[in-house]
Amino acid sequence: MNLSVNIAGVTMKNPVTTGSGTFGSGQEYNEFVDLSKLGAVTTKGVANVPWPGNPTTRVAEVYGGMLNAIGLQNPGIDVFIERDIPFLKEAGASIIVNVCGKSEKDYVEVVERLSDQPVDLLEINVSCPNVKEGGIAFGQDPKALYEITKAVKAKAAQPIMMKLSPNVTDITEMAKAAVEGGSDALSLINTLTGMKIDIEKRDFVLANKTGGMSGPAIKPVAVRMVYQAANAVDVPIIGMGGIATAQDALEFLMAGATAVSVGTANFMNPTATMDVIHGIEDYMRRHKIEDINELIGCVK
Amino acid sequence: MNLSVNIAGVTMKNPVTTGSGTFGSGQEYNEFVDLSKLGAVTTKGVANVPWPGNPTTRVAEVYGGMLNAIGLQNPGIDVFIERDIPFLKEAGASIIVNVCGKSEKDYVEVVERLSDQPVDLLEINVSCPNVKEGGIAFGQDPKALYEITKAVKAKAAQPIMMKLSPNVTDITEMAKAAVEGGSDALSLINTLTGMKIDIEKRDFVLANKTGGMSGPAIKPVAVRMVYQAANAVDVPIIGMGGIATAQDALEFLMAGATAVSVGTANFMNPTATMDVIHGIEDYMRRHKIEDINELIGCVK
Amino acid sequence: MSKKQVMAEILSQTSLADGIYDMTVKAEEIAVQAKAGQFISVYINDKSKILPRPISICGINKEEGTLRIVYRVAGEGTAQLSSCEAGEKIKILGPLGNGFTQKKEKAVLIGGGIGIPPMLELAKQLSCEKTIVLGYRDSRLFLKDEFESYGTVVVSTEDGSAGTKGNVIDAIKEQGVEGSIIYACGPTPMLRGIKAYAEEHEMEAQISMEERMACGIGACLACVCQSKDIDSHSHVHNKRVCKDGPVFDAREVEL
Amino acid sequence: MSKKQVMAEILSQTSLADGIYDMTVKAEEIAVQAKAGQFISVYINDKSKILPRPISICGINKEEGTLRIVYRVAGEGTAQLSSCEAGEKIKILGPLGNGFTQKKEKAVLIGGGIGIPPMLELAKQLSCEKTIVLGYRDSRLFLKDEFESYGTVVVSTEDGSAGTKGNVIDAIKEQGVEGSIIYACGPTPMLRGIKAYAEEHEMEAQISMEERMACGIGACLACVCQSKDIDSHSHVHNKRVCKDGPVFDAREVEL
Ligand SMILES: Cc1cc2nc3c(=O)[nH]c(=O)nc-3n(C[C@H](O)[C@H](O)[C@H](O)COP(=O)(O)OP(=O)(O)OC[C@H]3O[C@@H](n4cnc5c(N)ncnc54)[C@H](O)[C@@H]3O)c2cc1C
Ligand SMILES: Cc1cc2nc3c(=O)[nH]c(=O)nc-3n(C[C@H](O)[C@H](O)[C@H](O)COP(=O)(O)OP(=O)(O)OC[C@H]3O[C@@H](n4cnc5c(N)ncnc54)[C@H](O)[C@@H]3O)c2cc1C
Ligand SMILES: Cc1cc2nc3c(=O)[nH]c(=O)nc-3n(C[C@H](O)[C@H](O)[C@H](O)COP(=O)(O)O)c2cc1C
Ligand SMILES: Cc1cc2nc3c(=O)[nH]c(=O)nc-3n(C[C@H](O)[C@H](O)[C@H](O)COP(=O)(O)O)c2cc1C
Ligand code: FES
Ligand code: FES
Repeated sequence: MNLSVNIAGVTMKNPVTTGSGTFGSGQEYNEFVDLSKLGAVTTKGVANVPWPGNPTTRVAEVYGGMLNAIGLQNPGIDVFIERDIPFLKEAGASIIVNVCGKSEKDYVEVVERLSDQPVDLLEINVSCPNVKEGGIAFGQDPKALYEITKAVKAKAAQPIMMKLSPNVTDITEMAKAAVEGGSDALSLINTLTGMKIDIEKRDFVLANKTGGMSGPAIKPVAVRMVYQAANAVDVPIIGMGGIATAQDALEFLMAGATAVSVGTANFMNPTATMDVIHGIEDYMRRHKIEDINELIGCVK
Repeated sequence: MNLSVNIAGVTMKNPVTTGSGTFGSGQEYNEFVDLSKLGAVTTKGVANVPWPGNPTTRVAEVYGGMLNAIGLQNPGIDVFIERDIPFLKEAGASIIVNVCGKSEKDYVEVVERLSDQPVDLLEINVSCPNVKEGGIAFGQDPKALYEITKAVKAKAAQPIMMKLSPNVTDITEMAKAAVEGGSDALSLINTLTGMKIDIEKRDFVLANKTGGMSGPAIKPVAVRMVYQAANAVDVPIIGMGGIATAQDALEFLMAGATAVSVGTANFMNPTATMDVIHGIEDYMRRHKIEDINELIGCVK
Repeated sequence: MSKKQVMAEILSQTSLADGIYDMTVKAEEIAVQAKAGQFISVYINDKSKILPRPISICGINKEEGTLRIVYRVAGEGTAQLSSCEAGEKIKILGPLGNGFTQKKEKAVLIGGGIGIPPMLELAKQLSCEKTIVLGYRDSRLFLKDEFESYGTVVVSTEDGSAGTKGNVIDAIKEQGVEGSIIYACGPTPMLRGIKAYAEEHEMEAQISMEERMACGIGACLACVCQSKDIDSHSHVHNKRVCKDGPVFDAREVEL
Repeated sequence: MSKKQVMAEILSQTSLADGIYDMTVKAEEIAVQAKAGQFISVYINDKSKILPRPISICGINKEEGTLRIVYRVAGEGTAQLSSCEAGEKIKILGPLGNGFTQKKEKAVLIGGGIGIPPMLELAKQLSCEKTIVLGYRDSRLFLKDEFESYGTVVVSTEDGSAGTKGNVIDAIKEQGVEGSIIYACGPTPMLRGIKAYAEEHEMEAQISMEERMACGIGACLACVCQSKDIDSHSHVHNKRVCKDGPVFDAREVEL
């Protein structure tokens, strides 16, 4: 039975990675999951310098999901290279680094710093709704997305994968812009912008007012966008948004994703990633499917 | 205690109406709810001629919500005027008619037919994701939205309220376009486009492939958009999307909605509308709020 | 008459066969009004599942104020329902739909698979002469014994392990079943066969249909089937299974 | 040592006071590792609520493999938890966080409101001389009797119905409580007061903090508090309450 898939020349031993920002750099979940058994570990967004992130309250629970406005707190690329990459290598994990920035210069700086690192794939986060500058601005305008993609691609030693925002009118337009700019793969979706109000305090629950919605509740939107993007461009897609079970993951694969990320579900169940992998294996056994690639995009 | 609110000159005895398409023209829910006790009944979309809608399967359940692709089946404006308006008048309900069409001409024709009818408000649905032509096309492009609004407004005898799609990059841009075109009020959100795949059958669950997502799962996106729209334009807003309880409704009011619609929740509980009204009254009593208008937009 | 949403106490739940469950609930306000062929909407105690599951009424006890349903575990919702125990409460809405119109003519009652349960209450209520044709997959002949107290029972099984090997139409032909009106519930291919059979034999056939639902009461237009003529409610060729049905005259609908 | 997610059987649940519940669960793998001042993540059996509720460990019984938690109904999640009955199972993850670092010096244990429960296991384990200061809203002095078996108990109540009228600092001053190290848990304003008091009296103070959480294990960066110095993990002025805390040296954090 073959579970391995290929994302822009990078072989993943199975199609399951982690949602950036939900899994740190793997250290904390290492207690629950053998990181070398994952398709890859996708790390929390890292910038050129340390970012303090947003004030608290940073998370809120909503029906079937959650909002977050962490604001991309991260220790900066120096610490990341010194501490997190060696840890992940030691643990035997394939590595997808999520890169964030406020300007083109920031992104390029991080990408250049990573060029001699044992990193498999770069996921470029242009879709974080929780930081004022940069972030989502690049992710909501096809022209800006094209430009940043081109700039990053020019300097990247590893294949790049632009991470798309779902907060757009037409996801295919964004997917095309990223691919035209040179993105070797795409990942989607990042979070949907949402808001929660505490009616007793008559105030926003999040200090940032709005936050990014994730978890099971957003899955139908994510599956739709992955399907649309997969049918609009010819690069592999890592699909995500609400995946908590193997059934969820299979929906994304059938819609056209080559691999999937498990994000918020880790908070519901720290072994969610492994449970998804095992569930996919069970499905393949039950349906006598020899190669996972047979399922990718099989629903048209 | 005052529960009445004013939408573009129309007084609603309380801020609770029904989500178009979830309540028919009230006949079916009349068994559970005294229609005259609602702020208004918002009817299923009606076109100039009968529409057959989409093939089945038309609905699918998703985590915390549902997808629908009814495709705006409706008996046409003639039957509506003969049968549904008299019924609603007899029942003592205030009436908001949801209008749909495939072209500007269709919309205008329906609006003109309604001009001598005892209808309080016209809700113009330019955001249905389930019909090929018209529908959402008008609702995803500010220019097209402005034009259709202007055309409809020119012929409407009653105040008009454009119903906005959440499947857009920037809801404030759409809100502004509608208001510039002459919309006297706004309603939002319509459904988020989603997809569900049956992994056993390896096929779409809905005959239409995609459907509109509604129910509790979409509430955070809806509250966020209502907040953004309310802070971008100066017309009253009817907010909706996932409202099932008085707490939900109060979130929308505090975010800036002048009234709210209860849609999918009717399927979960046929007295949901009344339960929301009573819950709002309880909240006002508990917090010693004399006038519901004090709460509208109180969270900034 | 009016529909009610109630929290119904589960009085008993047993398994009739692999994956087939038999549940009785206390729901006086619904039971007193219920007719054979109607259904109820069953809500699942899982907040991720917001829509009710339509389940036909299999038995009505107006004195005790109870309803009986028999259902197959088809997915997660029915699986969760099957793990509920006596004493727990479930939210139900009913009675829904039109039910069978009971006539006096010699009747043929046909149930196929999980379409068998709703025929039981009809068999009990129909006082005329009747034959009951039950189509099963295999030898797990759930409810058959109970049907036998109400009329002659004829069986078909797909695997031939009991009665006629084949479907209900095969059984009718092989075992010479006769009558002037058919009442039937079962999967669409079976209903299609019955519609054709009834047309050929110029019989009336009342068939109970299935479709995905949301409201269950006729408001949302999710559950339509195609009607032969323009329907008086919809003004298009669509009838609502939940409200105009689930029982239709076979001549009225396209299958 | 490693964290475990287990389905824990509820052995008992009682109400200690209006809206305050006392629950004991069987969770051997967590109990054997647990320390005073740590917490567990409690998942609610309601699929609309996906995040766990952090609740401090109030009692650890390593022999029996049980954990005790005492919690206040603060919202829907804890309300649903309070309606669970013995025999039901709940999903929990733990033990989480660092717990108190137990020293030998004369100790002052301070608990305020729903910060009282975690001090109980500490009071039991700390063998040194100690005074226990408990701050309540009113005369419903939950857990006070139990604390009395471990040391001198001093009480403050907001409404003055028992002990010193006022807060825990008022009680400490009025009742002349002395010691060289403070262990405390309670609302932020109380912790702020204790931090100031400890600085003034040059005492060490270990304070247990609260913040909204998602992962509960240090991965998501939801639950940060501000640290005085640049934190060695985050490289900014943020520490994770769930992993670096919930217990901090008061000098390390900004309140
Ligand atoms: C009028 C009517 C009467 C019925 N009577 C019975 C009965 O007496 N006994 C019995 O076992 N089954 C009956 N069914 C079928 C039953 O409703 C489905 O098996 C059940 O809804 C499946 O729910 P699930 O959560 O287990 O499956 P899932 O597939 O997980 O359900 C997902 C969604 O699809 C809907 N759905 C799935 N299958 C069907 C179906 N066949 N028909 C309608 N909706 C479906 C569910 O209600 C739910 O909204 C009846 C259906 C209808 C329309
Ligand atoms: C380390 C730690 C230990 C705690 N120990 C206890 C204890 O021993 N006893 C006790 O009664 N309470 C304790 N709390 C507070 C407890 O976690 C909240 O009261 C509880 O989460 C409220 O959940 P709810 O569903 O009832 O409220 P809701 O307001 O409906 O919850 C909505 C969301 O907000 C979160 N939330 C709400 N209030 C708090 C809060 N004060 N702290 C953290 N998250 C919150 C919930 O976890 C949930 O994700 C502790 C909190 C922390 C951080
Ligand atoms: C707490 C949290 C932090 C996140 N941080 C990042 C991030 O740093 N970079 C990024 O690209 N996406 C980030 N995301 C988005 C996720 O990677 C993922 O795209 C999204 O949550 C949808 O997937 P899910 O529903 O499986 O969580 C974050 C999500 C959460 C919940
Ligand atoms: C079955 C169904 C049919 C709908 N039909 C219409 C319609 O005809 N016209 C319209 O403007 N919106 C229609 N909607 C959208 C709702 O009016 C509402 O905007 C949306 O469902 C979000 O609210 P809710 O989550 O409370 O349902 C429909 C929604 C559903 C679920
Ligand atoms: S289910 Fe709504 S009309 Fe039938
Ligand atoms: S809750 Fe995730 S880091 Fe603390």
